Amino acid sequence: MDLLRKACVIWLKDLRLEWRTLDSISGMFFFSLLVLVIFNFTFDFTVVDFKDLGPGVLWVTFTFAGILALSHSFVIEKEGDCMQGLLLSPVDPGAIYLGKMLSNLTLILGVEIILVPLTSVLFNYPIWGKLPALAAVLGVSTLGFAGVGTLLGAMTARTRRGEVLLPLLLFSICIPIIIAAVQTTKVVMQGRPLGDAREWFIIGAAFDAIFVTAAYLTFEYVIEE
Amino acid sequence: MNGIKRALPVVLPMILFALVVKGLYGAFFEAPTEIQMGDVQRIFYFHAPAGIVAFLAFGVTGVASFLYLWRKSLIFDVVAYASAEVGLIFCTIVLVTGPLWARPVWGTWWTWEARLTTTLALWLIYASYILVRRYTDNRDQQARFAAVLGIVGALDVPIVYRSITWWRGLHPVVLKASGGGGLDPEMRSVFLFCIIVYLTLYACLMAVRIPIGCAEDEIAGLREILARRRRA
Amino acid sequence: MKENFIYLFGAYTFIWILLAVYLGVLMKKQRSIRREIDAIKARLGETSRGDR
Amino acid sequence: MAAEAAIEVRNLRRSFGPLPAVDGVDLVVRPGQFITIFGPNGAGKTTLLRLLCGLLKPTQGEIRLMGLSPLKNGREVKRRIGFIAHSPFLYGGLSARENLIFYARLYSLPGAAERASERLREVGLMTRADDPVRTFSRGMQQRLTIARALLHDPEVVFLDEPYTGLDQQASRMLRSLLDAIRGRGRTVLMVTHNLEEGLELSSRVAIMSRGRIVEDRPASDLTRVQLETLYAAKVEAWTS
Repeated sequence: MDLLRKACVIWLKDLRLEWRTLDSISGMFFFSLLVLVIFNFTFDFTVVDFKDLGPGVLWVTFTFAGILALSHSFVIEKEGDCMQGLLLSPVDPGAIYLGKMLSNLTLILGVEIILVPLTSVLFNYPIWGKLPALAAVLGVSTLGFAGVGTLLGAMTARTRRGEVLLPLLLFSICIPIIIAAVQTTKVVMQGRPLGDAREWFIIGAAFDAIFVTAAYLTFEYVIEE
Repeated sequence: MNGIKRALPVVLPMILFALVVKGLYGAFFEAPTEIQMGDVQRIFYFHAPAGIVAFLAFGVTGVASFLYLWRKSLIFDVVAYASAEVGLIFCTIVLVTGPLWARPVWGTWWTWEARLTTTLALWLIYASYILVRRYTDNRDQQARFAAVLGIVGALDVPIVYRSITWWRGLHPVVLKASGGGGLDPEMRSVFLFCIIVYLTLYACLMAVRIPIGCAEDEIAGLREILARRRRA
Repeated sequence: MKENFIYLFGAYTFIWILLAVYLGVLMKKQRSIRREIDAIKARLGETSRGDR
Repeated sequence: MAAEAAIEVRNLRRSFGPLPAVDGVDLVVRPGQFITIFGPNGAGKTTLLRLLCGLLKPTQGEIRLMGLSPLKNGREVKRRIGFIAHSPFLYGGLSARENLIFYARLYSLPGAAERASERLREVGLMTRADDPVRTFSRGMQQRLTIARALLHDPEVVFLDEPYTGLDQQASRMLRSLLDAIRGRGRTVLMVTHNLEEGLELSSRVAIMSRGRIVEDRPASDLTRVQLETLYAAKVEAWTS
């Protein structure tokens, strides 16, 4: 499929650009680390068990770090008007969306992969046994978040005060996926079998399917002149 | 057609006024007093219908946004904007009367129960919808962005409602005048009547708000022509 | 039971105040726009393209 | 194919709100011609250019590039047009070679690496091929922009104010590159304020004002002075 190949070209370009400067990943990492440290001060984990508060801590950190990736993803296109370059090349807007969405997804997942073991160390909560289940949860939730986020990132990159509008829009629209993410993470962290969170997986998967498709179809109207 | 157009601005408010009075009368006198909560439960009649009509208003925004992207004529954009704004007003009604009702009955101002929380979530979505409109300068771009948000928002409503309902458990048991589950028949008829009242109110507000949207576009055009005339 | 009436009364007055304020804002905006349209049209000297 | 007009425009209109940016343009450009459109700011030159390459949708009128419509068969048209603007469409973080390889892949051209090096050699950037574009001077960026625009051997090349921000040396380099393009028989449509450069390069000259083409002449008819007086007259007509 030519569309997927073009999407991968854009995806690899973003990763190479990121690899060259690492400015997005480093920013996200230090920001997340800071948030984790602050959480450490705000909650007394000797009294409260991390198993209950863990999901909240993780997902607040991931979503705010995700915002950094999503807004930066379209700043690099604005320098040198590169978005116009993409629009002038024989590429469907959908392919541009998929390419950018995959690169955002990769960045956010990358930070999550670094953050989860670090959280387990900082809050001395053993997580090694639960990694595969957690990976599934992270995958489904981050896909929905990055899917909608890429569309909104592209939109707010072209409005005034985009840095305020992006989080406002993204968190309002992503309430279902955030609830589903926290609930599934809680089930995983409490060691209960994944089956308990079946309904939340359904919501997460439904959110992903609906919004990645909707974003794919409406992306052209967001980047059009 | 012209006769109706001239009569409308007089007749519609009168109909609305009559409906509102009938609705208020129903809520305060016709409906029996709820056994557990007493008279304060009567807030329900003008609280819950606002939520329903708000959902409907956001649905209209979603449809109008889709039509704008398909047909590209600004009238759909004006309708989408008007419906989102009126929907937001109804959401505000729900979000203020809800706590006013919860306080005497459950002792707390805010309860994270499903319908109220969903309304809050929608309020956030459509408040940011209006902010995006205000922060985009180019009119075509504003219309396109708003249309995309209108569709995404409308798609989000059912999922938000489903996820919050599962997260929080169902709406509290609200009305039991004379035993038995569900709505007391007398209360039900007043409740349905109040929905009609709010629907008429929605129609009136839209009938006022849409021409303003059109006028704003017209004036923007005239200002540009004037500026160009002065620059030349 | 009496003090509950404050909440009931408060809820209803809030609804109508909010609607009245909203309607008032709309009416005021409508008038000011209408006035400005006519002013600009007069200045442009063109006959208005048929009243909407 | 060659008999067909490279660019054919019938009664093209595009307005932003009530204001017509392009107000009824008719234009036919034969393959191999180099036409330059002059005009004051706000005359609609850039809007016309954006309409031709499919970035903007017209409110009315017909566009045919090599017999194809940019709206209906957009991808096919974009494969055969090049666009050089004053913004480079290049990623500062990537090196010159990586930028060209990225675009070559986007246009799904065979042998991306060889093609990129070949283009870099043409514009004389081989020595800086692997340095990030951020470190390039404005002149070097413009040369790389031309390399990018010609990567896929477009049949029609659009230029939007390519001379802005270029010093003497860079302008001369740009002129020689544009000469090379003309030499290869490509069709070129340039939009600029720079009367001198425009006249020298083009085989045909047009003046646009208030969204319409008010003058369209072969360049050989005009000397530099005549063009200036004609331009002043046409622009004056607009401002009085």
